[in-house]
Amino acid sequence: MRILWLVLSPLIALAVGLFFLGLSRRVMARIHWRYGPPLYQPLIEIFRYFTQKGSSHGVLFGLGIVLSLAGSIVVILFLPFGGICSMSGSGGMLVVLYMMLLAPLGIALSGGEAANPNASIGISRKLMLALGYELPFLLIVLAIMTHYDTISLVDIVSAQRETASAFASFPLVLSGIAYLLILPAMLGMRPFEVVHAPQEISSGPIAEYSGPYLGLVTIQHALTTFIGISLFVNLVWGGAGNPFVFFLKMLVVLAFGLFVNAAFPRLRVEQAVRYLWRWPTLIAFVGLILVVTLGR
Amino acid sequence: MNDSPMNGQLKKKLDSVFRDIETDVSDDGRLTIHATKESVLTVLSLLKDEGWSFLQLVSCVDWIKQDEIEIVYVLSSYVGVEDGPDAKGEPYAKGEPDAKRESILLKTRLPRSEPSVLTAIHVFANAEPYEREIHELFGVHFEGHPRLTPLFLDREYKIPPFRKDFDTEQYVKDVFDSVPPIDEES
Amino acid sequence: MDRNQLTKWFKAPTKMAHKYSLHAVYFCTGCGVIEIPPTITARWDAERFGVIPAATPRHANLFLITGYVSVKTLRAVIRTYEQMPEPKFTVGFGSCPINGGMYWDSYNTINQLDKYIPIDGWIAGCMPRPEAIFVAVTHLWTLIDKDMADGYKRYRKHYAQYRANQEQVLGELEWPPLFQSEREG
Amino acid sequence: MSLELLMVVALGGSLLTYVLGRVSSRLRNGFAVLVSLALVAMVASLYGKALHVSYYEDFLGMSLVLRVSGLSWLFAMTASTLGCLSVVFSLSYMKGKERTSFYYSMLLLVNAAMLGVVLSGDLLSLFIFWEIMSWSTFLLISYNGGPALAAGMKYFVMSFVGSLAMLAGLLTVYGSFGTLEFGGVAAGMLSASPGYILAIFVLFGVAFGTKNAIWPFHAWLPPAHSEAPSPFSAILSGILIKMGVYGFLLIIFVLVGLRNFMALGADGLPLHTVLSIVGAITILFPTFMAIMQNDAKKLLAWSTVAQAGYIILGISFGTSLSVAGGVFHFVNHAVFKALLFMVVGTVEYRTKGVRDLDSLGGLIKKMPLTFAVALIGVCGLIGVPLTNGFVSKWLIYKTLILERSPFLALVALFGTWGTILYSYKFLHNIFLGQLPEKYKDLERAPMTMRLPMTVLSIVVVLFGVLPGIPLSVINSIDTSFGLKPLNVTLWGLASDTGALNTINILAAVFAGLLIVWLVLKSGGRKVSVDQADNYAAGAAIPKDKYQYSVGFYAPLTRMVAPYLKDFMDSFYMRLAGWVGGLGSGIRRIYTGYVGDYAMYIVLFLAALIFVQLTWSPW
Repeated sequence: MRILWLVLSPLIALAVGLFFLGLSRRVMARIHWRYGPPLYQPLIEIFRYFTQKGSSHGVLFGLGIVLSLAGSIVVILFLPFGGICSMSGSGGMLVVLYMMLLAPLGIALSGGEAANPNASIGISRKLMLALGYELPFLLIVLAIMTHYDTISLVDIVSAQRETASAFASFPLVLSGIAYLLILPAMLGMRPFEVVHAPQEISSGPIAEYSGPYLGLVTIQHALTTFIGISLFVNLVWGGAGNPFVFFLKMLVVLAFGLFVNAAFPRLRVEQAVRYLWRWPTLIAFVGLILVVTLGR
Repeated sequence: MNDSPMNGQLKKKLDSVFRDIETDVSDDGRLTIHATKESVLTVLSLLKDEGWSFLQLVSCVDWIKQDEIEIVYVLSSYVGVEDGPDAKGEPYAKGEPDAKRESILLKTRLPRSEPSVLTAIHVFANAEPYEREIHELFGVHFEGHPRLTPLFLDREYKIPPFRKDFDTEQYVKDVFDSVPPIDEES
Repeated sequence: MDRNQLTKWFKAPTKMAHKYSLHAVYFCTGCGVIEIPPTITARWDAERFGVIPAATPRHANLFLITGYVSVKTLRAVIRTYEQMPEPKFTVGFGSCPINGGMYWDSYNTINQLDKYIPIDGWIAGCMPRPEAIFVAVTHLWTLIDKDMADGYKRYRKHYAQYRANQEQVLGELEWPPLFQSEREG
Repeated sequence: MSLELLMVVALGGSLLTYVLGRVSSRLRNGFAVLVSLALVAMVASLYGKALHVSYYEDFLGMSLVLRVSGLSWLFAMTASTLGCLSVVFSLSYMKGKERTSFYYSMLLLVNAAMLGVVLSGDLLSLFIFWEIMSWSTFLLISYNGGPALAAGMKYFVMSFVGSLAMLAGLLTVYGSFGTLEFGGVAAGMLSASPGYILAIFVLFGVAFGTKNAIWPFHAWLPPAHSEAPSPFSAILSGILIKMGVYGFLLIIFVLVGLRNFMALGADGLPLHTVLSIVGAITILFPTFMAIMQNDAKKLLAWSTVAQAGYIILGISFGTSLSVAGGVFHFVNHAVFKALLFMVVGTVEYRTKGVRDLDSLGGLIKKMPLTFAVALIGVCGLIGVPLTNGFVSKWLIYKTLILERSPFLALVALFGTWGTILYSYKFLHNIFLGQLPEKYKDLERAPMTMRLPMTVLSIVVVLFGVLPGIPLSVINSIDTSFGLKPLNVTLWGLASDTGALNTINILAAVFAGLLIVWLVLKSGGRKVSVDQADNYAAGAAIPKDKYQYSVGFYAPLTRMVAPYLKDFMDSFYMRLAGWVGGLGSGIRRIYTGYVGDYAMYIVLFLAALIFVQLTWSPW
């Protein structure tokens, strides 16, 4: 059974991720008073990318993308999806934290190899933004791990399902709020979209990707959205008994992200990092202090 | 011809100071000064002192029949230069910001064979790009101009393109129509 | 609009995929560019046909040349066209790329864009309206269906002539030829 | 295989290389490599043995002792292998430079001194080899002359203060216990009062802290590392810094013993928390400094200071998991930091001394293997899974979380993201981006440079995928310290509070790579494109002007730089200036006229008589 699930979970993640991309484009169109593309438009685009000729800038150009996508797939294996988690026993939350840095590192390496300043500027912005949201994110994750006194994600999810999700139990509600404030940054949504800004730096790190490479990048984008949302639901919203409820919770989180995405202009990197290091970090820091003092 | 005092006063002053210029006022009250090549800079600096401190643009006209090229300086002022009624008829004091400001034309004629004149950059620094453009498109040489390098055009033209004797249709035939269409059969 | 006919998807998936995800290069030449924003925003919404502006030519497969092409812009047009990945389609927008339009006798505007890069479709009119773009897109669909939108194949086949014409007008080009003539036939 | 023979070979080898250097450089190079290889073999053969031999009887009534234990074997092994690899590396790096025989003999002398420090059984021989090490390091740092002299002097003054502190500690120990052997001192320490132990700890702590460049004493490290020749800065940064770690481990576990070390310090603020806080500061502050640097070796130097913070953090917790993490991180850091310094050395060698991050770029096209090796080293530095850095950091993080100190865990984890930023800047500005015109015809790294780098990168991956090998050695060290051993499996750690299983991660990543690679292969045709065929909004690519690497993290620098004034360094500089002023003040006394000196004598005598008359103290 586990082997079946090992193969199935990346495919499910891809399907859900692509559905989310199609849905977000349609919702954004509706907000602009437009009809918007059909829900399966990302699928069409990926298929078109794979039929086009790809111009490659060297071995590392392809290797970087393959590395980042493999990193995302492995992270998905570690994430419980509604009660089912295939690789729960080999490292827990620390490995997830570390594997999540493989995806941006892979894209950074292949973007750098593309020898285009647009890509390099996009990558440096991506790494600075990541440094921005890592501080509050680590505070949140450490508060949750110290509160439940384990480093394995599956234990956290099961603990939260018995007692109450993070939003309910007192000290963790601050971490939940802080996580909500930094979620658009982790998903790369509009207020923090400066990394892939199509107008200023012609879509940043992926400026030089064409054909199959661009197809892989779209799949990577779908998987990262899936990972970001499912991590939120697992850590703070208590996961779910069966996959369907888990999917509904993810839809709610996506909706929140989309409405924030539609309402905000694009922040510069400095403003984004200054914001991330001010309010979310303060709330998460207070949350951690409470967890530590109450926990003693 | 509403001989508004502003133009009249200035006209008298200019006539008295300069010998070799004629000034006339067009029907809508705009003063036009025709100066010789030598005196054009002195007139410019005098007008600048008088308050016409904004050189709107420097233009050029190719009088091919009289075999002359005419450089036109269009001047205007930010503040009212003389006392007198403004557009709505109320009296305005000298120095009022929203006073009626006519622009003044200062024209000078150059021989068409090899037109050259002193640059106006020392009086109006913002004349530099206009003179550069005129040099490139009309072939007028401005002595003392820091950089008369090409501004728009990316290739050499035997006759400067804006001159009337530049036959554009012929040029298009030579350069663009001579390019063969792609024949698909080969 | 046969996007939801599954049989077509199985018969010719590549053509269908290209038909319903035409990403137009965000390249603005001449006066026609003012027609693009209303086309992609609420009033006409090109996204319902899958047409969205692409950030770089690398992401695109539709090149909309909107308006007159001056000699200097031709250099950028050729460069962008060559950077687009293969199956790519070009549409000349407005009368100026067709025959120079009102700039037919201008010393710095090229008359027939067709001599320098292959064009698959034309939209006549001195700045055609957004509906005309949709007509062009639908025509492009039929061309793709009939394999007649083969601009990029013609470019590859007669690259020597195209390159010669480009060099005749622009003089020496800073980038090497896209296809080595003896290798590509 | 006795220890004296090993020391004789080590010290004699270095002197002999200098002599052979006179004869012929090729002979000297061969001999240097031979000696270092022999040292590696001899140390390897010592595994598991607990020798204890005194090599000099009555030195001031004491016997100088050499001994080997689990801990000293690990340090000796790392030191000798790194020494051998850097000698091989400097074969071609030093070609064409003058005074090379002096350089080789000093290199081997440092190697020998480090072995001496590690194998010494009593404090006096430890101090002797410590001095030899400091001296030879000073000579090697200031090898290049010019700014290197200033860096060497700064290093020498600070390590001199450290040695004085160690000498003072040594004398007090000898005064109170009469012997300097570790066993005797440890026995004496049991009955000593906590205040006394604290004093001894502080004295030795200052000595080992300056060498280990912990936060307050780190000022000498960045200039020293960037000015030293690259092969030596690989040793300096990899292993020589870690002699301080060896010292700390020695005091905490062997001399003072874990229990009373934990009890040390005021009740409110135990010493080990102070040490861990210093470790945390040592992680955070240098990481942000490293992000700011645009000289490759300065960046790596600041990164060394930061990584030393991880080790101190690991040691200061004193549980078996944390010590294992700390010691394992020492081994890993020695491996990948030496690797990265060798990469910079290769780039420096090929581009005739250029190591400024703003003027390099695109070298991956010319030196693909150096890039691959640098990438592996950087992955180890960051701690990407399947590299050795990941396993040691995983151990440290697990202790930090399970010991319920999340704020230190926060600093450590945040430091990792800082590491990603500056190591990507290191990779991007040297290897990625547009290749400048002047490096168009750069050749690949020579064979003698590629060999050591490939060996080190294999070790980085090997320890990452099969951490069981080094962890079993470290387990034996844990038991020798009297800690509970970890149940180590070949590929990680089996424990109830969250196990680590690298083979699963490896299988998952490998499967992921395979699938994605197949999907990529199934796509459309791939055409390789030159760096000039790039998107620039239709314009042709300008030569040498289309690279973004100057001011790589400008927005972050603008935000963080005002808070990053290195006040410790400026404090030292002010102190030095003040001492200089005092010195020049005193110099005015020596006017050079004999009359003045005669006057001084008469005045002094008058003062003595006056004192005798008034208070008559005698």
